[in-house]
Amino acid sequence: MQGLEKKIKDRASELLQSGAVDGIIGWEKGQFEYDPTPAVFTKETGLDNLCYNNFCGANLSKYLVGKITSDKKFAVLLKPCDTYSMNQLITEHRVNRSNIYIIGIGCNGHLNVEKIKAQGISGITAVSASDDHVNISTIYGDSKLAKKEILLGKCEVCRGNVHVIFDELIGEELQTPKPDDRFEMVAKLEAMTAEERFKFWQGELSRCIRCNACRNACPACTCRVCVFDNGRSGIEAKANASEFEEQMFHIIRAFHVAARCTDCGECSRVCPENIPLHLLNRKYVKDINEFYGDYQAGDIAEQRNPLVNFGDDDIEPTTVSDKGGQK
Amino acid sequence: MQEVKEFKPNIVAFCCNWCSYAGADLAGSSRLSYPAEVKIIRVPCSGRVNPMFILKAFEKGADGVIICGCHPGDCHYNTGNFYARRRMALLYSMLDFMGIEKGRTRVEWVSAAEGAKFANVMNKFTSDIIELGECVKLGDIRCKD
Amino acid sequence: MHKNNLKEEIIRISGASPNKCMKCGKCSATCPSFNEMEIAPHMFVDMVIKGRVEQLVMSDATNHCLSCFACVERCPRGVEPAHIIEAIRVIKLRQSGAPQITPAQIASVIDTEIPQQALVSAFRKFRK
Amino acid sequence: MLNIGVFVCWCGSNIAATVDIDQVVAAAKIQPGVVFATDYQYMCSEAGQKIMRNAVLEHKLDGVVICACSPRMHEATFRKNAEKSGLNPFMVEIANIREHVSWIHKDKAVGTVKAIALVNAAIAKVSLNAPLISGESSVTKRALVIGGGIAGLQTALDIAEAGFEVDVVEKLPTIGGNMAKIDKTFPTLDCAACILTPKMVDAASHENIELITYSEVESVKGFVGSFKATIRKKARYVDEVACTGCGVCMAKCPSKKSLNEFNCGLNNRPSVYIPFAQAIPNVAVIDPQSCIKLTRDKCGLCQTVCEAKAIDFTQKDELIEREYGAIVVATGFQPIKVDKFDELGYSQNKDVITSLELERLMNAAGPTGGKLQKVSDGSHPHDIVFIQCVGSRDCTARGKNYCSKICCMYTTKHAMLIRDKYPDINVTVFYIDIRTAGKNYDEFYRRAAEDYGVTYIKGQVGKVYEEDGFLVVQGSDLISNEQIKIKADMVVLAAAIEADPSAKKVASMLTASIDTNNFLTEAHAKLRPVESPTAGIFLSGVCQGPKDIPETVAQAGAAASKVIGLLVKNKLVTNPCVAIADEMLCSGCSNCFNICPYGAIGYEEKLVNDHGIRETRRLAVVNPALCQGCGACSVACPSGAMDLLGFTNKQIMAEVDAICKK
Amino acid sequence: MIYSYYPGCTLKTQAKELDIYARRSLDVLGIKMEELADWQCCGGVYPIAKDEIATKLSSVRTLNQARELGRPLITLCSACHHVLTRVNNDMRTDKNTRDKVNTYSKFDTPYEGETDVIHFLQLLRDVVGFDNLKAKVVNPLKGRKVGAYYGCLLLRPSAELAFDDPENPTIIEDFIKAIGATPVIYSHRNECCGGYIAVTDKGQASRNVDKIIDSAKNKGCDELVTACPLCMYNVAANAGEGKEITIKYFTELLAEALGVK
Repeated sequence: MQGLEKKIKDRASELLQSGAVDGIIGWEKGQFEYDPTPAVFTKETGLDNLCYNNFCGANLSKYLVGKITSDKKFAVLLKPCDTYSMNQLITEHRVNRSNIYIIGIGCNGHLNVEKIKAQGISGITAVSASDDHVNISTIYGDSKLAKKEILLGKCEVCRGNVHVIFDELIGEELQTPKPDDRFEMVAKLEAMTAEERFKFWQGELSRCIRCNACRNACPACTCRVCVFDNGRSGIEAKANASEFEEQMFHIIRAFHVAARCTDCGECSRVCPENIPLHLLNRKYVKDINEFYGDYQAGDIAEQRNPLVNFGDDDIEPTTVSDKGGQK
Repeated sequence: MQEVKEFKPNIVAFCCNWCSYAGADLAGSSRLSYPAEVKIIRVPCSGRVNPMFILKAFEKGADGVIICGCHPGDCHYNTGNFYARRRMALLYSMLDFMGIEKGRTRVEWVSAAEGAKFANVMNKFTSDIIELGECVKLGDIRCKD
Repeated sequence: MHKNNLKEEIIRISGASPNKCMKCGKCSATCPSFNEMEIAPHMFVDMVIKGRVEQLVMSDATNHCLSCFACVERCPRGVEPAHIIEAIRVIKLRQSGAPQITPAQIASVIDTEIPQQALVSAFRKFRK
Repeated sequence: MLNIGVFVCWCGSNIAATVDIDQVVAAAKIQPGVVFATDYQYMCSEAGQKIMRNAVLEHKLDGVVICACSPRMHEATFRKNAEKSGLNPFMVEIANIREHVSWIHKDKAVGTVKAIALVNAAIAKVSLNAPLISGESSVTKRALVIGGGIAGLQTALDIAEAGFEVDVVEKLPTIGGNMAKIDKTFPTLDCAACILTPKMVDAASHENIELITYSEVESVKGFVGSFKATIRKKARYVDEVACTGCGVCMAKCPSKKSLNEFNCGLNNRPSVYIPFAQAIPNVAVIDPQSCIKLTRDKCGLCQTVCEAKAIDFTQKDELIEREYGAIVVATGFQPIKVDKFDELGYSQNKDVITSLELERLMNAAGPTGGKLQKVSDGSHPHDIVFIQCVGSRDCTARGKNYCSKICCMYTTKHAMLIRDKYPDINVTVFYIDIRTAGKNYDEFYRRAAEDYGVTYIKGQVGKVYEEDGFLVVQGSDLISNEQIKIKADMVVLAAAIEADPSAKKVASMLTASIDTNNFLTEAHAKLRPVESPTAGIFLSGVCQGPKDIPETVAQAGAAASKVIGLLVKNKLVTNPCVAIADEMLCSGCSNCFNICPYGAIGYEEKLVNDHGIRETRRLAVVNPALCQGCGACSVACPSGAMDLLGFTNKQIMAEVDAICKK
Repeated sequence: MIYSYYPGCTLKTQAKELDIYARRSLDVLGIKMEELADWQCCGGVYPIAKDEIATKLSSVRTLNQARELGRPLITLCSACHHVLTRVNNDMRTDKNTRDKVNTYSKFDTPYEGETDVIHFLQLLRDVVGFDNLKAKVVNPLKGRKVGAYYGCLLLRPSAELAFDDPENPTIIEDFIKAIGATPVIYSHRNECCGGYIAVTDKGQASRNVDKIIDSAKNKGCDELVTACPLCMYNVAANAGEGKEITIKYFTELLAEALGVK
C-alpha cells in the first residue's frame, strides 16, 4: 500500500507540475491513521499530506459535481467501485468529462475503523494489511485481526477490480476482497413476516436524526436542490416531524436513486447512527434485476436506466403487491 | 349498549383523465355503485402519479391508495402507464419490504369503456382495505381526534 | 316456504342466473328429453323468473331431465337451465322427504346387465 | 389569497335528489378563500352561466369552483364562461358531484359528505391555480383515412370535395371493403355494386384523393394538427403503374388452388390475381404464400406472358412517411368464425353456410354466376332455413354480447330475394326477436312474411344434422311450445359481426380508446359520436359499432365534416397545461428528456443567476408546442424541478390533503 | 412416469372389459398405471346443487390420494371422469366448497385441486400419441366401420371438462383411425343415452337410444364404441326391437388391434 501511495504522489506531482491539471482530488492525512478525509490538492507542496491507506474508503467521484461549471481541470483518484459512480454521473451530465482526469487506483479492500474499535481496540497508531489479515499497532500493543471481519460493508460485497472508466491506472494489480452474496441480508428481510420487517425498520429508522449525511455523501444524490428542500415540491421538510417523515424521507430518497444507485454503500458508511440504509437501495437493485433483468448502474455510460425505460410485458404492480415478500 | 363504530376507510383513487376517470364517469352514468369512501383525484395520466403523492396520502390519513390508468399499450400519451407500472411495482415492493401491509396500494388498468370494471375494482379494493383496517404503520403519529 | 323464498332458494342452490335469459328457446331446441317433460326447459327458467315455482315443484318433469348438460353447453346467455331443474328436484326431495325411488322398486327394474353406476346414480338423483 | 366563488349545480334532480345542496353550499362558504357560494338548478344553462359571470364581477372572484357533472362534460363550457367574464379560463376547477357522487350513492347523507370532500379538494386546488395562457400550433392540411370500404371512401370523398387532400390506406389489394361482396341492399333491394362502384371510381379519380392499397399504417406519432404516419406498402410483385389489368397472368398461372377470399373461399383463384372484376386499382397482385416462383423459385410464367412487363419478383415492402392534420378510422368489420357453434354443423356440412357466403352465391359476379345452388353438389335447393343470432347477443366465451344489428334485415332481404327468384323454395327463419328499427324497415320485414310467404319461427335452433341426404334443423317453436324438426337443403347462419382484427392495433397506435368488444369508443355517446376522445382522431362506420349501410354513410359524412372543420383552421389553440422546468432547480440530469414521448424536452446551456452566482448551466427546456401535458417527466425528475402546469405537485397534494382530512 | 388409476365401481363388475383391456393395452404401450390403493366411489353423478358438499367428499378423498402420490390420475369410465374432473374443478375455483370440504376432511394439507385428472383417451392422444399408437398396432381393424359414441358426460360442460370440441369432437374418431378401422361420423354421437333414467323409466332410455342407433346406422356404422358403462348398458340392453347394434368399449378394440385381446 505504501508503495502505491508513493506512486500516486509522484504521478500527482507530475500532473500538477506540468499543468495538465489544476488540482488533484484525493485523501488527506488526518490526525490518525484511520481518519483521512477527501481533499483537493492544488499545490505540489501540499501533496505531502496526500495519503492512500486502508481507510480511504470514501468515494471521491461526487466531489466533481461541484466543479461542473469550473473551467479548471481536476484529476481524481478512483477505486474500481468508485468508477461506476463516475460513469453514472457522466451519463446524467452531472460532471464535465472533458475537465476530469481519472486516475484509477488499485484496491484490496478498505477497513471500517468502527469495527476495529468494536473489538475493544483503541489507541491505534499504525495499521498494515495483507490479503487476509490486518496487523494493528496500538499504544497498548499489537493485534492481528481477520480482514474479513473489519472490512467496510461495501467491501464485503466487492464488485471486483475492474475500473469501468479511467484515463490511467495505478496499482491495478491489487487483489480486491472476495465478495459475499450482496443480497443475502435483503433476502433475509424478505423472508421475514411483514410484522418483523416493520419492527426491524422501525427500530432502524427511528434513530435517524436527519443529519442528511447519507444524502450528502451519495454520489447519486446530486440534485442541485433536493426535493426535500424544494418549497414547491409539497414535501419540503428540514427535519423529521414524525416517524412518518422518517419513513417517507428514506423511501423517497431510495426511490429517487433507484436504478441510478451503483450500490457504492456510501450512505451506510457515513451514517452516524449506523442505519443500514444501503439495504433500501439494494432492495431496489434486487427488484430491478428480478423484474427487468440484470442491471448495474454506471457500468456503461449513456445507458437508459430501467426507470426511464419499459417493456410491453413488465410485471404488474398488483402482482408485486399480491405476492409481496415471503410469508 | 356499546356502540360499535363502523370503520370507514379513507381511500384515494388517482385516475388518469383519458381512460379511468372516464371509466369512473361511465360507472356513474350506468349507476354502478361503489363505496363513497373512494374519492377520485383526476390526473392527466397514471404516469403523472408521483410516489410522493401516495406517501403524502398515507401521511394525511388515507387507508388505501389506488392508481388507475389506461391498459398498457393504450395510454393516451403512448407510454405514461408503462413508466407508472415500473415505478409503482418498485414502490409497492419497497412498502412491503418495510413491512407495510401490501394490500393498501394497488394499480388497476380501467379503460373508458369499463365502467363495470371500475365499480368492481373499487368494491373489491374497499373491502380489502376494510379487512386490513385503519392504516397505522404509515403515519403512526398523525393527528387523530 | 313462501314462493319468493322458494325462488331465492332455487337461485341459491342452482347458482344459475335465470334473469340472464333472453327467451331464445335454445335450451328447449336442444333438449333430448323435450317430449318427455310436461314443462320444457325454457319454461322452467321463465317460471322461476316469474316466481311460479310451486307448479314446477309439483311437476314430474324434473324426473325426466337427464342432466346431460346440452342446454348448459349451448345456452348463449350462460343461464344453465339444467342447474335450475336440478335445484327444483333437490328442493322437492328435501321438502317432501319422499324419495322417487325405493329399494323395493329396484327389484322390478333390475336386470342382469344393469351397471352399478346406474343404480348409484339413480339413488343419488332420486333419493335424499 | 384568491377570492374564490363556489357554484353548486342541482342538475335538475340528478344531483339535488341525493346530495343536500344547502349543506354543500354551507360547507363551501366556510372554506378559506371562499367569498361567495351559491347554487342553481342548471349551472350549464345560460341563466346559470350568467349567475357565475355576475358573481365574478360583483365579488371580484379570481378563482371559481363549479360543483356539477364530470369535467369531461362541461369543463370547457365553464372555462369559456370564465373568459367571458374576464377571468383566466384556467382559474376554474370542477368538482364532479354527479357521476362520482349523486349517481352512485343513493344515501343522501353519504353522498353529501362525499360531495363536500370533493368540493373542498377542488377549492384547495383552485387556490393554487395560476392563470395559464394557451399557445398555438399549426395544422397540416391533409387527412388520413384508414380503411377503404364504403365508410372510408365516403369520408374521403367528402373531405376531398371540401378541397383538402386525403390519403386512403387500405390493407387489401383493392378498395371496396365488405360492401363490394354484397349483391343487393335493404330495404330498397337496389344493387349494391351500382351504388358502390361509382364511388370507388370517384375516389380513384379525385384529384385530392390518393389511394394507397395493399398497405397498412405502421406507426403514428404526433398530435392533432400534426400527425406523422409511417405506412407500409406491401410488395405486390406487380408494378402498379405498368399493369393494365388485362388478366393474362391470371389465366396462365399454374397455381390455381388458393381459396378466393373475395368469394369467402367458395371457389379458388390463381396465385397472381385481381380480387374482382371491378377492383380498384384494377391491377394484379401476387400471393407470396402460394406463388411457385416466390416459394420455390420455379415457374415465373406470369412474368413471361405479361406484355406490360409489370411482374417484378424483386419488389420489396416500401415505407411511406406522411404528415396529416387529422386521421379517420374506418376499419370496418368481419363476420365471426362460426365453427365454434358446431351444433349448427357449419364445419361438418357444406350446405350449412354463412349469410355472407349466401351473398356471394346469389351474386351475379359470384362463383355460381348468381345461381343459387347447394354447395355440396350444385343441385337446386327446395328448403332453406335461416338461423338468426349465431354468436350475437351471446355472453358466453364463444359469442358476442351485442346485437349485430344488420342480420334481421339482411336475412329478410335474402329470404325475400330467394322467394322472388325461386318461388318453389320454402324459406324458414328461426329468430329470437326481429329488430327492424329504421325507416321502411318493419314494412320490409312484413312484406317478406305477408307477400313473399317467408315463414318466421320464434325460437332458436339446438342442432343441425344430416340425415338421409337432408339437413335436419331441430329447433324450438316457442309460440306453439314445440320442439320441431324441419328438413332443409341449405341452412344459412347469420353470423355475428365483429370489429376488424386490425382495429385493436390501429386504436393502440392512435391512442384512441377501444371498448371491450374492440369497437372504438366515441368521445361522447350522444354529443360527439364520430370523434374519438383523442383529439384529431375520428370514427367512420362499423369500427365504432355495428351499423348498416345508410347509417355508415351518414356517419362517414359526419366524420368528414368534423375533419373539414379541423383542417380549415390555420392554427389550433394548444393546451397550456404543459410541463415546465424551474431553472433554479434543474440539474440537467436528462431523466425527463429520456422519458418524454413527444421529444418536447431539450437542453440549453443557459446563464443563470442563482442567488448572486452567475454561471452557465445545462438546463431542461420544454417546448410547449410539443408537450402534450402527460406529466411523466415531472415524476422522473428527482428534485421536483419539472412540474406540470394545471396539475402541479402542490395542487395535487392539496387535493390529497383535502380529501384525507377526516 | 407412473400414472395413478381410478377404475370406479362398475369397472370391477359389469364393465370389466373396459378395465381389463385397458390394462393389457398399456403394458404393450409401455405405460405404467397403478390402481389407487383404496379408492372410493366417485358418487356416480356430479352434485349440481351448490349446497351439496357431503356428496363431493368421496371424490375429494380419491383426488387427495392421487395428490399424495404426486401422479396424474387416469380415469376410464366417462361418469367417473366427469364427476372427478368437476369436483376437482370446484376444489380449484370454488372457495366455499373448498373451505367446507377441507374443514370436514382434515387432510394434512388442505386439498386445492392439485391433482390432474386425465381420461384414458387423453392419455392415448396426448401422451402416447395416435401416430405412435398406430405404429404399435399389430392387428389393424381394417374395413370395420366404427361409430364413436361419446354420449354427454365426457364432453359437457366443455368449459370444465375441456376434453374436445363439444359439438364436433374428433378424439375417438382419431383413435379409431389409429387402430386401422374406419370412423363413421353420425349426428347423435354426442347425445345422451338416457343414463340412469333406465332405472326409473326404461321407455325414455329406449326412445333416446333408438334415435342414436338410427342416426348411427343411417350413416353406415357397423358397430359403436363407448367409454361409458351407462351408454354401453342403454345401447346394449334398452334398444327397441330390431334396433340392436353391436357396441363395445373402446379399450376392447384397442386390445384387439394391439393383439392382446
